[in-house]
Amino acid sequence: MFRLSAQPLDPAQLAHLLHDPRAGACVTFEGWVRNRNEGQAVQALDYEAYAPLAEREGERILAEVRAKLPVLEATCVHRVGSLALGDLAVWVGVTAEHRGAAFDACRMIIDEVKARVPIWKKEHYTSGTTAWINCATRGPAADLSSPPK
Amino acid sequence: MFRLSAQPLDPAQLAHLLHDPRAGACVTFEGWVRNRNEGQAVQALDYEAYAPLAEREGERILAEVRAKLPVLEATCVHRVGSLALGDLAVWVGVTAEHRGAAFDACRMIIDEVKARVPIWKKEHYTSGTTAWINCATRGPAADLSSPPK
Amino acid sequence: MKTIHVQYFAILREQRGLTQEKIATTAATAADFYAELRARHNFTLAPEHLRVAVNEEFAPWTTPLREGDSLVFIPPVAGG
Amino acid sequence: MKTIHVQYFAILREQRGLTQEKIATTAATAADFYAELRARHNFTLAPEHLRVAVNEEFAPWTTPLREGDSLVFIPPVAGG
Repeated sequence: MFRLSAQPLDPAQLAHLLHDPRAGACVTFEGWVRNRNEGQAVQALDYEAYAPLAEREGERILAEVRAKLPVLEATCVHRVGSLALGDLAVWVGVTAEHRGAAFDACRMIIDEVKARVPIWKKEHYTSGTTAWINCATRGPAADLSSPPK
Repeated sequence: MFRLSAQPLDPAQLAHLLHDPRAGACVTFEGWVRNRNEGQAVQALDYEAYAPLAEREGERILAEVRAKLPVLEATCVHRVGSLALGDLAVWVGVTAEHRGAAFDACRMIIDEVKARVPIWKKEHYTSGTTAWINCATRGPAADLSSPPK
Repeated sequence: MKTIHVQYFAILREQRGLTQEKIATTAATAADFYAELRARHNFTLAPEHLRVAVNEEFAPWTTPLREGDSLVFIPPVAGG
Repeated sequence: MKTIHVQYFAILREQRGLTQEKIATTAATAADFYAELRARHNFTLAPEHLRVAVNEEFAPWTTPLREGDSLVFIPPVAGG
């Protein structure tokens, strides 16, 4: 299951959904809002998604991973909205009989989600500037799109 | 921190210890007691450890991983005692600025713990037999050491 | 002349100052349509940095536009 | 003659029927001592499948035994 959530994520609750008597391994990935990115001090961030396509693309990623690797369950939930430092931005959980497939699948899911799912991140820096990650154009254009507040 | 626990593990509580404002990634591994192993139906199992050496070797593994990879925190807790199906046998949690190091470190820790730390597992099968994993000798000797009950 | 529904996200939403609009256009393809919008609104992102979705599914830039299509231009993503 | 403290774990504990004991031995090394115990108690595990710990630390099989040493023979581990 892939879904977007406007509410804070609860890892314990999400992990419960993965329980399976055949599972010997559960690997989870949590992406947290950290206080620095590429040398800038981060204060907060916003995630925005094109929900119908994000959910469809997310489900496709999970289906691809399940087709490639012997996993039992695979789930990914991504936050949207305004997040503070330390908040959980994305949670991925995978169960499998054996740990190799669980590690590989978990990593493949987060890599693909970051590369393909239409979700965007705007960072707010302590300097007062902001930036849409991966959308910066060269030189002053980036500043035009995100004036100091 | 590496430790042994005779009490059930609480992943949410363990994960809390890993929070760090610099961390962008948290990868956890949970090893669960599964209902089959190598074709046999498992009913329960016992873990036994040589505690002083297990804890020392576990700490050495964590130190080695921290020396090799840019991780922020790395923790492993292993259950000892009698476990039922679905119980959490081992928990590994790693935080890092970036996910690559967190995944690699988490996997390295569980691989090394399984290979080096003096902890032993006895499986109880629904057939009534038992086995110390990795200690089977050829032919009837294995049965001599674990008669049907 | 076709009427196209456009939704804007992220940097495009901010640069347009709108989340969505209906536009009458003579553009033949999704690529032509983005070129038209980019010229009008000074979008900073070149099309080679975008993908396009037509009717809630990724589509080639060469997709011909039909009356009532719903388009979204997808800036570089940054989930996780 | 030295007195050695031995702790048994896992399959060795079951085969010996004890968790620990003090043994007086003339064995010169850890390897000699395991050979002596194996012959006495019919331990199934050959020494090449074991490691040995002397005074709570892994040690070579060639380690000379000293009065009062604490030994543990480590069957193949199976954590996780």
